[in-house]
Amino acid sequence: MNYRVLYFASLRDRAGIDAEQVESRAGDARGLYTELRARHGFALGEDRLRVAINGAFAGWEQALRDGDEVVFIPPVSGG
Amino acid sequence: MNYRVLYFASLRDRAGIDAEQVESRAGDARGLYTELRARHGFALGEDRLRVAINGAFAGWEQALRDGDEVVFIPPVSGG
Amino acid sequence: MFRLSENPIDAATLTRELAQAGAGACATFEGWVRDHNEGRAVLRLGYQAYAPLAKTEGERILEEARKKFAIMDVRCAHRVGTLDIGDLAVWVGVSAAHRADAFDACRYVIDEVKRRVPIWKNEHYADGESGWLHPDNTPVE
Amino acid sequence: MFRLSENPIDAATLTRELAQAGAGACATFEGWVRDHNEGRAVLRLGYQAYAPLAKTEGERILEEARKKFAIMDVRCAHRVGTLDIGDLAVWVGVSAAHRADAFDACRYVIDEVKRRVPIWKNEHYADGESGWLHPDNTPVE
Repeated sequence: MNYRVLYFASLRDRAGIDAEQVESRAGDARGLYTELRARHGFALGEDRLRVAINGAFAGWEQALRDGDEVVFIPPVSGG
Repeated sequence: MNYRVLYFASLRDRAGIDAEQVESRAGDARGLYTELRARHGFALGEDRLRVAINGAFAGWEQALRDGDEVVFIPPVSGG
Repeated sequence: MFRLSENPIDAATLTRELAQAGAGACATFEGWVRDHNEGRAVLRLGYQAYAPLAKTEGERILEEARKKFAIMDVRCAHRVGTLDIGDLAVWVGVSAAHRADAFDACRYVIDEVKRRVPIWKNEHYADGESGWLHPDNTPVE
Repeated sequence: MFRLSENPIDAATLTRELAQAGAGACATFEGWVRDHNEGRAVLRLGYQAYAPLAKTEGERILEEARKKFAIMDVRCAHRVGTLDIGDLAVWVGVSAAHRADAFDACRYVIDEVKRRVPIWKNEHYADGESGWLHPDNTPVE
């Protein structure tokens, strides 16, 4: 399936890109992050991240659909 | 002795004046207020008031000196 | 710095005066004239102050706030005279490295100002009456 | 109303938008860019936001504040992009009939915004390094 993945903060720095289209067999965010972490060498583990799917917070095991926008949310630091 | 007395809020309304020079034998604020309450018909008792002498909070029994400025402070309501 | 003001308070300018390079947080409080109190319609307010003692007591409160909380600056301005609905009656501003101190100090100052500073609010009601108020906004008599 | 802004936040205008005839109290919080953090000299900041989710989560926090506290209005604005020392990074304002609710709601909103809204602060240090921060201002890695 094809996903749109956006990167922010330290994930963006490590990946070197703001966003990418990802062709993947992963059916949920957990599987997708495992793949992307291996590819980009992300330091942050899943326990440090939250997941958003199509602009809303979601669970790591929520089934992904083709075309979904997936964002891994590092620890926030606004304010 | 001669005192300068300033009035504020409901005391000012009742006395009908902002301030007055008072010739009195009272040696402290308690005695002075008793006189002035009788003269102006103030509704507020001493338990509802604080005293200031020459611009600083003071006790009801502090000895007054000739020329002192005495103010009886009604319950405040700034803010 | 505690100020009594016959003229409108300029909150934006006062806030800028709190700025310091090490300050990360600024908490402010504004007291506005409400159109009602204790169920009565209010048209306008008059504030009287015993100015010398109000300034002394106001400064004392700011000094207490500086001692109690880790803050960088604290200021307060209070209007006197006649005010209309919506007018800014009192302003408190605090700058600090961190927000908890800024909030705590701001609240301390407004609470103590309302409790201790010799300023009196006279409400003019829609029914033509007026009255002096206690700190809890109930009538004096 | 929760806003992300590429341009400087106008706190005075935002405060005026909170005004209502029944509002007697207004509490605001401003977060300013500090010149240091955790002992390191800071030159400037960059804020990134995941804008759609930041707005949704920001609005959710304001709605929670309206439910939890007796307030009349609540607004928040957060800068994104590059900021210099002293710049206004985040503004929260609350109007209410009484001050306790205004203070409590203001504090609730800034605490939750810092904890939950997907915005990230990148500090640029005097030594040439930069780093992404946690909500407690410690480095991410």
